Amino acid sequence: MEGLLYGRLPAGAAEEELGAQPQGSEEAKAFVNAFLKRSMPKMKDEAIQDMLTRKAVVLEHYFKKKKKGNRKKTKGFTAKQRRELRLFEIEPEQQRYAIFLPLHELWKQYIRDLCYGLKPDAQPQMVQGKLLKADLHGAIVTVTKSKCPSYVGITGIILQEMKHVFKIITKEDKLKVVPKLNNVFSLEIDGFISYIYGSKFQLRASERSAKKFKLKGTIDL
Amino acid sequence: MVRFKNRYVLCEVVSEDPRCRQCIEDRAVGLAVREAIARAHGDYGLACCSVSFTVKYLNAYTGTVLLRCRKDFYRLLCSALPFVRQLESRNQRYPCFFNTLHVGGTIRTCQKFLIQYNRRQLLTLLQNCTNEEERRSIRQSVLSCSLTEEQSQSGDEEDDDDTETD
Amino acid sequence: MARADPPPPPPAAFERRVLRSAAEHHYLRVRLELPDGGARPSAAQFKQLVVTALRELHGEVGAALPVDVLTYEEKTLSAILRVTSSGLVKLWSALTLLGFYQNRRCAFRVLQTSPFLLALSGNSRELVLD
Amino acid sequence: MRMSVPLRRLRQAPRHLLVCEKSHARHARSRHAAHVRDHAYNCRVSFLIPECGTLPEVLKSTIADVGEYYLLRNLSLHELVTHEFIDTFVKKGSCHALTYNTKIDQDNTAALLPTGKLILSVDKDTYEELGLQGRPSQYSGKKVMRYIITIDLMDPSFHPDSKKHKRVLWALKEKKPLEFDFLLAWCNTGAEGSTLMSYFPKNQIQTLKPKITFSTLRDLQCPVLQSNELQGKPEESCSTEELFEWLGAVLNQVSLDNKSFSFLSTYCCPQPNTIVEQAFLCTITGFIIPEAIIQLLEKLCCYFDEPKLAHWLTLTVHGFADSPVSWRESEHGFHKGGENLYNFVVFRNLDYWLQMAVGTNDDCPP
Repeated sequence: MEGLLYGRLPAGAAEEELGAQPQGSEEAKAFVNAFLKRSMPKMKDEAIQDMLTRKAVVLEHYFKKKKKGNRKKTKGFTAKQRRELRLFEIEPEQQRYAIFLPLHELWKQYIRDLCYGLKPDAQPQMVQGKLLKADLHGAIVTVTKSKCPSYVGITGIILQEMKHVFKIITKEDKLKVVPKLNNVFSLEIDGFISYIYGSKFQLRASERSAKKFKLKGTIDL
Repeated sequence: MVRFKNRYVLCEVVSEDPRCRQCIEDRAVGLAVREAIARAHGDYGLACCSVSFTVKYLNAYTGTVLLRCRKDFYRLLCSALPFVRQLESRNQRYPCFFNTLHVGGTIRTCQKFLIQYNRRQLLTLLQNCTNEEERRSIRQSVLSCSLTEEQSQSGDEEDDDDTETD
Repeated sequence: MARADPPPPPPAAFERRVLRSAAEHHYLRVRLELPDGGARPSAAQFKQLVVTALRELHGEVGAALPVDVLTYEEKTLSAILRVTSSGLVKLWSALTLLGFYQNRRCAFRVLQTSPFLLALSGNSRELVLD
Repeated sequence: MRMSVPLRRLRQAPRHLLVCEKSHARHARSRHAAHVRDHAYNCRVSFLIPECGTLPEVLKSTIADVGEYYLLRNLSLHELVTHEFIDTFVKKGSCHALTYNTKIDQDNTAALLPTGKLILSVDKDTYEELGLQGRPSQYSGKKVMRYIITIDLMDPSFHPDSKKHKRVLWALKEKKPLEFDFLLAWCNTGAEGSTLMSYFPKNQIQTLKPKITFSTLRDLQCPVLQSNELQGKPEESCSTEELFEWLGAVLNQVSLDNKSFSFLSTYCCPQPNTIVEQAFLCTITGFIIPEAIIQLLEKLCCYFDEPKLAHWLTLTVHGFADSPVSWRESEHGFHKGGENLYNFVVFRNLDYWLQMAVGTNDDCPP
């Protein structure tokens, strides 16, 4: 099949059916140059000459290997897009303590269900074990101990828990971003007070439920 | 790990009693030196010196002893050596004293010093030796112990012939 | 009797000297505790005890350290020791490690130490307010 | 002599400072009063007058009214920060307060300076819970274990409804209440305001008088001093260090006439010295405020108005070993001795030597 495709046309057939006149070598070269210049505008003449002289121009059309990457469907926004969409920012007018009180009630109910009704005689270890894995959005926490004294005393509802930061809304409707590093948060629910050592809590809320917490000796900031 | 820096104290056991020579061995010398350090510098001094205290080389004929100790505490060792008064082994006790010849950072420097020292000893013997036959044997031993030959055979044994002529 | 005072010298010109770590001596206020009771050592025996403590830990070289027993009170077994500044650590370590006096248990309590003898006379930690 | 590190460390003694100043008491720019006033907390004052049998009346009266001080049992710290206390006491006169029976290198300590600054020296855990801004102590190593918090009570921005005041009150009242036994002394400059006794509940406060002891020393060897020779000339006068050590020996009742060969002690009075057949020594122990010491110093200077046999007299003042500050607001730590003391030697022509001695954890006295 190959030879048939590239074989010379029988001398006579070319003129009658196709009306093609055999061209002299100069016109053929000039025609080819003009054709190439028009079809590949950005290539300079020497580059065309170079391509012609040195390599055989494969006329067969081979299509570029499709990029495998973009076959995967895009999961989420890129960080840049997320910043532009300002997904995680709460509009100033929505930063009011009253709005998030129901969230706090919801959170308390959630914790009670989690700890089997949180009866007063429940074991503190069990409660803490549950709290460790529980979601903290909506909890009321206070910063009790901190390397930097001005954080001490901040109380409020946790709006967002990032890997390194808690976003807390205080009673004075001020959104405070408190780093977890070197801070101790106290969490009080139905008489059970537990302390969260932020330095050991540097995980995204979702990953925290998966992580196994190992008991280490004395905890110091 | 930074290597431990040691000091090597080359000293000579000098004793009037000829029988003392056969009771020079490392246990006796080690014991005597430890006792001296304990007497001079007490528990603290003994503990410091005995960190890496060993008798590295001992030659009963020439009476040369090479002691090793940590670089930090070699002053304690050197200051305690004069307190050694006798060597005791197999419950015989012979009065002697240690004469410190050289303190070096490596065994090689001590050895080099020992060779120089022995050659000087031979030369002094050469000056004040009496008869012709002695003179010839000393001259022959001086020639035999030049430093160049030393590389070929083991360095320790070559200069032990001067003891016969004392 | 009015003494003909020589004309008073001109008022002293201001001068200030700062001596840093210049005290040659250090002073320790120590108390000896004898839990097993028994005879109390005299001043000389007390000093002998200090010298044996030094000899035990630092040998003859340590025992030769010049230590003075400035005051000694037999009733309370407390004394003030004076030692050259370079020997302070040796003396303090020797006193700490001493355990026996005439095969009775004993212990030295170092109450206060200072490079100034004057500082030993007023210790605010022992200030008892009636 | 180059020695190895362990052996050299065996011979090193902890750092200490002795500052000697020489000036004239009546000199315009003499700073002796300033030095005394800057040293806020003094636990013991003793003065020695050679050649003096009985104390002149004027000195007796000065000693008598040194002024008493108060001991408050477990007073919580926020009461010192409330505004009634500040207005009635701190603003009217100089109020001195120092925690009693607290060790500066272990526990928390508080001190109220006459200038109105409250200085807290707290350990790391308390500092992290308290929530008041402070700076790390300069004598703790890499791992800071002690913080110093300074609250200026006289600061205009510390008025009752200011944020700073609320924060301090909240920190000391609810967040981390601290309770101490306090030694308190107050001398009011203004009109006769309410006294401390009426301000605090009866069971908490207790009035104390400083303990005064007199003693006369017989046949005392006193070194010969020349006022303009701080280092002392070899055959003519002694140096300040020799005098300092001699005075310590006298105050500790050390026997001075030991021979060089005596077994017990070889300490003897510095040469050249003279025998004084009697010398008067008085010691006042308690919580003594600087104003009283300045009064005493003035009276001792006036002692030389009439010609006296004595060539010089000394006044020694010991500071508290556990006070967070020594001179003005320079931090003070205990380390091994915690000594901060100063000593005046007043001469007949009213020249004076001032010797200030501090231990290891201390800045250089001013």
